[in-house]
Amino acid sequence: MSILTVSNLTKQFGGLVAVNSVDMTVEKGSITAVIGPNGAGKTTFFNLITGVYQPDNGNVQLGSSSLVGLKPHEISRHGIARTFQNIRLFSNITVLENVMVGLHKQLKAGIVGTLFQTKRVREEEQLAKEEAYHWLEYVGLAKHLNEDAQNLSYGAQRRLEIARALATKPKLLLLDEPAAGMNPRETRELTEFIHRMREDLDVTIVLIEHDMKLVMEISEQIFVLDHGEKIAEGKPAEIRNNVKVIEAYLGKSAVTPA
Amino acid sequence: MSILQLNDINTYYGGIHALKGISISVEKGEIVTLIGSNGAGKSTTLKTISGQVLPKTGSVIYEGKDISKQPAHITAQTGIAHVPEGRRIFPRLTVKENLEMGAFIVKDKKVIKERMEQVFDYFPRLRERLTQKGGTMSGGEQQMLAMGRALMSKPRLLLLDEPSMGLAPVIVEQIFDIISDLNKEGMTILLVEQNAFQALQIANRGYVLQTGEIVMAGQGNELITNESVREAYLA
Amino acid sequence: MNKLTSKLKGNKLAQIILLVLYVLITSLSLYLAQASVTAFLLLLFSLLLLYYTELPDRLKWLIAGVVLIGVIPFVSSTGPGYQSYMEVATVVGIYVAMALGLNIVVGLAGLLDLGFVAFFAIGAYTYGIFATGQAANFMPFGTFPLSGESFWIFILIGCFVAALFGVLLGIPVLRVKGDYLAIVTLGFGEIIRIVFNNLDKPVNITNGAMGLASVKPPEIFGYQFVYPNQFYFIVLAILFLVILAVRRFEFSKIGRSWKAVRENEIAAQSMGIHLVRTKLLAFAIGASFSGMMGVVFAAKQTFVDPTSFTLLESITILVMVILGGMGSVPGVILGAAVITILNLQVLTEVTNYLNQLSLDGVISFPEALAPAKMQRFIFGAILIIFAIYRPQGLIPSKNPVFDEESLKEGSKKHRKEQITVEPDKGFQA
Amino acid sequence: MGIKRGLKVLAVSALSLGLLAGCNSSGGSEGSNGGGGSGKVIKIATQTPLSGGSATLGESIKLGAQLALEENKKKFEDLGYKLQLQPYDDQADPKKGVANAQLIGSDKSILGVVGHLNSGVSIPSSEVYEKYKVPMVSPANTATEVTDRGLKTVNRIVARDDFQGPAGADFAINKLGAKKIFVIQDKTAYGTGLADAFKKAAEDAGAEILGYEGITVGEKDFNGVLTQVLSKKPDLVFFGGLYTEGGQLIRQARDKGIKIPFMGGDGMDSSTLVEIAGDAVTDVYYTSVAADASKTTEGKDFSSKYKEKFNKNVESYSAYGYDSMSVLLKGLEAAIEGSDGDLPAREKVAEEIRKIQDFQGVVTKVGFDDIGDNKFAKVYIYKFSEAKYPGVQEGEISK
Amino acid sequence: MLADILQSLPQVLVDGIALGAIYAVIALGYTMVYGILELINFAHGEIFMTGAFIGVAMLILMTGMGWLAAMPAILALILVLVVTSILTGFMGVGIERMAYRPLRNSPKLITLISAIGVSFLLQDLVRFITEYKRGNYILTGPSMFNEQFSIKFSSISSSFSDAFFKTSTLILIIAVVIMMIGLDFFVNKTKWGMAMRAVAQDRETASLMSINVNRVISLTFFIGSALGGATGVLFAVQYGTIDPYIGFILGLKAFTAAVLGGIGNIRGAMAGGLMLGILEMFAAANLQLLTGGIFGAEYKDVFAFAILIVVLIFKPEGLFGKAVTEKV
Repeated sequence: MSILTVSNLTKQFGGLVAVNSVDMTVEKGSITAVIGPNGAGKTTFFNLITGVYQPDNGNVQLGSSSLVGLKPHEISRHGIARTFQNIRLFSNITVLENVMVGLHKQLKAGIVGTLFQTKRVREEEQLAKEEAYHWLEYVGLAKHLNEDAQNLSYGAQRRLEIARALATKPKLLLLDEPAAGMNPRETRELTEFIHRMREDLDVTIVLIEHDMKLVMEISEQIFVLDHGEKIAEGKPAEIRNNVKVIEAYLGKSAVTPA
Repeated sequence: MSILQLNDINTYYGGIHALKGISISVEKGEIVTLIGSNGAGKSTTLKTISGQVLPKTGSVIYEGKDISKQPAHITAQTGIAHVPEGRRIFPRLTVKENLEMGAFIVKDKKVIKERMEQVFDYFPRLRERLTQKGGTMSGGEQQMLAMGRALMSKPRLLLLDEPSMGLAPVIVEQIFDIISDLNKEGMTILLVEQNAFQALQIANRGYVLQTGEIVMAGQGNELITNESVREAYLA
Repeated sequence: MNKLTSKLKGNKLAQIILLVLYVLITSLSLYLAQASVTAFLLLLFSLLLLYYTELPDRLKWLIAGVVLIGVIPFVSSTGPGYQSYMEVATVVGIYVAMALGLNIVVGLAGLLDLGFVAFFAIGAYTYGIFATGQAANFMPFGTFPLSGESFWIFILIGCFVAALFGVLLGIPVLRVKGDYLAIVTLGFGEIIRIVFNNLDKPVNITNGAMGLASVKPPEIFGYQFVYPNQFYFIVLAILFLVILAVRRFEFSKIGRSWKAVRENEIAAQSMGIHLVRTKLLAFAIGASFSGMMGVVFAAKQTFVDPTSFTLLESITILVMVILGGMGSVPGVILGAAVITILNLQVLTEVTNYLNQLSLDGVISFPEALAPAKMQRFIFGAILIIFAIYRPQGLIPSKNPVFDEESLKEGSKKHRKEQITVEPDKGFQA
Repeated sequence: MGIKRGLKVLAVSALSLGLLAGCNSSGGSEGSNGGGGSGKVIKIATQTPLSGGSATLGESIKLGAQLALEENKKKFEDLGYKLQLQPYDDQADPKKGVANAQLIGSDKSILGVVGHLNSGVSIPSSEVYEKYKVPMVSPANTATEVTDRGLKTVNRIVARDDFQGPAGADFAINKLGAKKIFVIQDKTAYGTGLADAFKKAAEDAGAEILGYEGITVGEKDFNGVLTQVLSKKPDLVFFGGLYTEGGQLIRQARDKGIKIPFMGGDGMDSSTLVEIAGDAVTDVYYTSVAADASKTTEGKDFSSKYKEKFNKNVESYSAYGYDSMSVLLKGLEAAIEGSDGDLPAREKVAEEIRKIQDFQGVVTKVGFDDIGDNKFAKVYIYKFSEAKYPGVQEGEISK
Repeated sequence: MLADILQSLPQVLVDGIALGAIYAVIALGYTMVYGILELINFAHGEIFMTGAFIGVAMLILMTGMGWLAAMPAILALILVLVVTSILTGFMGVGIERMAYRPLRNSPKLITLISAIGVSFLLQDLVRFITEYKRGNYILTGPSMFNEQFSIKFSSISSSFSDAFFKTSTLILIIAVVIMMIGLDFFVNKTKWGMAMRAVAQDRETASLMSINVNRVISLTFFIGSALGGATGVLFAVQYGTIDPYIGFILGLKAFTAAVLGGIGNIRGAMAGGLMLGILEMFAAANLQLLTGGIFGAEYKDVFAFAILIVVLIFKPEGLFGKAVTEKV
C-alpha cells in the first residue's frame, strides 16, 4: 500500500526548472532514498512535499488527501515531519523545549487557559515535558535536556532534530542528508537507528543522502534525480548498475567498491 | 625544511577549547591530510593557519616565519590560499569577478589574465561561465570556482577544507584528480576531508584528529591499513 | 568582597537578613531625609538585590509586594517629595508594562517593532475620547463625558482595542521580515500619530493637534483618583497582572511557539506552528499591555495629544527592552525602570543641581552647555557605553531549567511497548 | 561574574548620580540653602523646552524670566527673602512637563511658575499646578483651553487665539483688502488654534478661504503646499505656526514667484524669521501681543540689559518671559506683605496674582480677568518692509 | 480635477526631484552600510546634519574673510563640498571605530542602540558648538545661487503651467547626479568597489582574498558619510537654514527610501529616494484635490508610508531588492 504518491510534480525558479514532472510512489512502512548530484532538486523536492514551496504543477498525495496548497504547518498536521540539510534547531532554547515545540499540535492550551493556568493546562504541560523527555531518551540526549540546543555537538544536533520530528508523531518522516558530517562509525549507528525507528514507530522514511554506503544498505527503493528530473528508480542493486546513474552521479567507483 | 609547522597550538572558541596542543608539519611538495569526525577541530586548524582564528598559545611557522598572530588578509598575501568549507564563493559576483578577487593584491592586469588562463586549464568549465553569477552554479562548479579563485593568488601552500562535501561521487572523483594534478605540478596541499578513504589515497601523510587532539599520524597508506583508523573512519 | 559574596551564596538566612537590613536603612534614610532622591533610588534598588537573592520565588514576590505596596509609599508619604516620587514610580510602572509588551514582540517572537507607541496612543485616545465631551461630536447617542466610574471598564476596552489594532496592523505587516518589518512598523506608528493629529476633520474625533483636555479622573464609589500616589496603586495592580501574564505566556505552549518562530520560522512551521497566528498573537498581547497603560496614562495626565506618541517614544521603549536584555522579563523591567528614572528624575535633578551652582556663581559654564540642554548628549553617551560594555543587556534572558528526576519517572508512561529505549544510549558514538 | 560586575557598575552609578541629585534637593527643602543666607528662600520655577527643536524659544523665556528675577532680588532681600530661579526643561513633551510639575508641586519653596511654551504641555501641567495651588503665569500659551478650564492658578499675559486670530483676519480683509485667502498651519496646538480662529473670522467677514493645509514641523521643504498656493492664486497667505517653518515657507514661496503678502501670528515674531527668510521677508505681516519694544524706552532698556547679560539678542518671548516673571513677583510681593515674614501660602500668591489689574510690563500692560486672561492683551500688527527685525508697527487692536 | 493636477505637474516634478535627490544620496549612506554590516546606521542622518553645519560654518567663515566675494561662487561651493565631505567621511570612519566595531560580534540590535546613542550625542554636540559660537543653534548661511528662472512648460502645452527653479536646485540635481554616477562606477567597476561587494557578501572569505575587511568597512563608512556630508552642504545651500534636528526627519525619510528601493541595493536607494521625493511632493500638492478636501497635505507622510507598506507587502524585498530565497 502506498502512503505517498507524487505525480507530475514541477517547480520553476525564475527560468530554472528545479523539479520537472517527477512521479514517485512511496510504500507504507518502507525506507526510500532520493539521491542525485548537488543541485538536482532533491531538497526542493522535499520542500514541495512539506509545503515550504508551492508546486507549479502536479500533485502530492498523502494517503487519501492531497497536500497541494497547504501551508507547512497544515502538512505537519497531516503527519509529515522532516529534518533539514542545514540543521534548523531552535538554537537559543533548551534541548527539552526544542522537542516540546514538536509536541505543539498535540497541546490544547489556549490563551485563556494559559492565562489562568487551569488544571488541565498544568497537567498537559507536565505531560508534554515528560513526553519530550521520553523522546530525548529515545535518541540518547536525555542528559542534555537543559542545555541550549546550539551548544550540542554536531551529531547530537542532528539527533535532536530527529527527536523533534518524532515528537510530532509523523506517519512519514523525511530526513535530509542525515549522515552529512558523520564519520563512518556514526553513520553505521545511524543506519541502525533508522531501522529501529521504523520497527518501533511504524513510520515511513524517505531520505536524501550522499553516502552511498548508507543508501545502498538501508533503502528498499531508490529514486535518482538529475537536473530536476527523475532519471531512474529501483532497488539498490538496479541503481548501482544503471548506466545513466553511473554517468550522471555515481562514477566508476560505485561499480568497483573499495 | 617544512613549509609549514604548527607547534603545540591551543585555540579557543569562546569558552570551548577547540584545539588542544596540535602539532603538525607539512613538507614542501606534499599532500598532507587531516581526517577526523565532525567537530574534531580540522577546520579550526585550517582557520588557525590562515589567521581567521588566533591561537591562544603555540606557533604557526610558515616558511620560517611565525604567522600565528597575523590577520587573515596578511597571511593570504604571503602565499597561503585557503579554500574554505562550504566553498564560500561570492554568490552575487560573476565568475570572472570571483576569480579576480582571488588575485586581489595583484595590480598588473596582464598577470591576472595569465593566471586566469592557467586556472581555465584546470577548470575549463569556468571559462564558459565567466559572466554567470557565482551563486547560480551547481555545487561542483562552485567547488571548482572556489579552488580556481584560490589558485589565482599563486599560492605556495593550498589549504583545502572538505572539497568533496555534498558533491556527487562522480564530481568528487574529478576534484580529487585535480588535487593530485596540482600536487604533481609542485603545489603543497593541506587537505581536510570527511571522505577519509579518498583523501588518504592521494595523501603523502595524514593526521587523525579527535576532539581537538592528534591521536595518530603516519603515511597515507599506513593509515589506510591501520585497524583502528579503518574501524573509526573508513569501514 | 569576593569572600563575602561567596559566603553569602547559599546562605539564604543571611541574604534575608541583609536584605531586610538594607530596606530598613534605606527606608529610614528616606523617612528622615525626605527629599533625598538618593535614598529613594537606593530603596528601589533593594528590589534588584531581591532579584539576585536565592530565595524561593514565592517569598521574593511576597517581599517585593511588601516593599512596593507598603514600604515605599509609607516611608515617602510624610515628606514633600511624596507626590513626585509617586509620579516617577507611576510613570516607571507604565513604561515597564509597555516594555514588557514590546518584549513579547521583539524579545520573544523576534519581530522588530519600531512603532510600538501607537498602541499606547490607541489606549490613551480610547479613554480620552469618551471621558471628555469629544465623543459627543460623532456619537449619535449617549451622554458624554462618561463618568469616572467607566475608567475601570475602559482599562479592559483599551486592552481589547489595542489588541485588535495589533492584529489589524499585523496582518499586512507580517509578510515582511527583519529590518523591512522595522520600517513598516515605524510607518504604521507614524501613520497612527499623524491620523490622530489630523482627525479633527471632516469629523472631529480626536480634536487634532489641540488634544483632549480635562479627561475625567477615575472614580469609584464617589472616590476620585487625582494624585500620583493613587495612580501608583492602579498601575501597580495592572503591572502585577501584566507580569503574571507574561510569565505564564512565556513558559507555555504559546511562549514556546513564539521562541520557535524567532529562532527559525521554517522549522517552526514544520512542527505544525501556524506562523501568522503566532505572530499576530504576539502583536496582540504586546499591544494589549500598552493599551491598558494608555488608558491609565490618559486618566493620569487628564490630557491626551499626539505629541506624547512620537517615534522617539517608540525608540525609547525599544531601548529599554534591548538595554534590559531581550526576552528577559526581569531585565526588561530593570531596563525600563533605569531609563525612565534616568530621564525623569536623575538627569533633571543633576541639571537642577548644576543650575543652582551656576546661578549661585559657584561654577560657571556657557549657557550652551547647560546640563538641561545636554540631556540627549548624556543619554546618548550612556546608550553607547552600555551597548559596548553590556551587550547582552543588564539581565540577560535565561532558559528554564527542568528537573530531570521528575521527568524520568513520568516519561515511562509514554513508552509504547515496542519502543526500545536504552537510557542515555540512543545512537551515540 | 559578568552579572556581578554589571551590578556593581549599576550600583555605583546609581549611587553617585543619586548622591549628586540628593544633596541638592535635600538641601532645598530645608529652606536655608547656602549662599547669602539672608532669610528664607523663595524659588520661582520656569518650565520651558530647553532642549529639542523649540529650545530657542524656551530658552528666551527662561532668560527673560531670569533677568526679571535677578532685578528683583534686591527688593526681596530687603523683605527678608532670597529669590532663586529653578529652571525646568519640559522638552515640549507633556509627559515630561507633568513629571516636572509634580517636582515643582513637591518643592514647598517654589511659589510660582513661569511657563510653558507649548499649550499642549501647559494644559496637563497646569492641572498639577492647580492641585498644589502653584500659581502659573504663561508667557506664550494662546490656546483657549488654557484658561477656559477656569483654573484658579492659571494666568497668561498673551492674547488668546480667538482674539489674535480674528484681529489678524480683520486687518487682512479690511486693511489689506484680501478677498481670497489661503491658510496654512503647522498642525501643532498653537498653529491649529490660531489658524482655526483666523479662518473662522475671515469667513465670517466674507473672505473666501481657498485652501486650508497643514505642514510638518521640523521639515524644511514646503514646496508641495506652495504649489497649491501657486495654482489657486490667493491674494494673501496666512500661516499659523512658528518662525522656523514660517521663514522657510516665505522664502520658498518667493522663490516660486509668489509675491502676495503673508501673514502670521506671534510665533513669527522673531529675529530668526528675518534671518531665515532674508529679503523674502518683505511684505510679511504678523500679529503680536507685544508693542514694539524698540520704540519705548523700557523696551530699549530691556534689550540692552538682556544683550549685556546673556550676549544674545532679544526674542519676542524674552520680553514675555520677563513680564510674566515680573507679574508673578508682583503678586508674590503682595502676598508677602500679609504673611508676617513667613513663607506666604501658595493660594495667597495665586490670589494676589489674579488680583493684579494694572501692571505695566516691558511689552504689555497686564490685568487679569476672572479666568486669568490678560484684559490688556492687545494685538499689534507689524509689517516687514525690509529684512530687518522687528517690523514696522502698522496697527493696534484692543478688545 | 485632473486638469488641475496636470497643471501643477511640472512644478511638482521639479520640486519632487530636488527633494528626492537629497533623499537618494542620504539613502545611499544607509544602504551602503546596511549592505556591508546589516546595520541600520541610525546616526547617518546626523552625519548629514553635521555636514550641513560644517559647510555653512565654512561659508560664513569665507564670507567673513571676504573670500566668498573674491572667487566665483561655484568654486567656493566646490571647495566647501570637498572639505566637508572629507571631514564627515573621517567622522563616519571614527564613529564606526568607536561605536560599532567593538560590537561587530554582538547581536544586531545592540549595535542599533549604539547607533541611536551616537545620533543623540551628535545632535547635542552640534547644537552645543553652534550655540556656543553663535548664541543660537539655528544657522542661516550666506545667500547663494538664489537666481530664479522658470522653464516654460506652458509653451509645450497649455495644460501645463511653468515650473520655477532656483540655480541652487539645478546645482543640487547636477551634483547629486555626479555623486551617484561616481559611486555607481566606483562600486561596480573598480577593484575596491568589488572588494566592497565581496565583503558585503562574505566577510570571512573576503579576508582570505587578502582583503583587509576592516579597511573596506572603514572605506564604506567614509564614502557613505562623505556623500551624506556633501548632501548636507547642498541641502543648506538649497534651503538656507539648518538646525541640529534636521537629520532626524530627513534620515528617517531617506531610510524609508532605501527600504523602498530594496535596502542594500545602491541603485535601489537612488530610485527609492527619487520616488519618495516625488510622491511626497505630489501628495502635498494634490491630496486635497484628490480627496475632495477631506485629506490635505498634512497626510503626505501617511501617503508615503502607505505606499511603502503596499510596496513591501507585494514585494517584501523592496522595489529593486533581489528576493533572497532562504535556502532550506
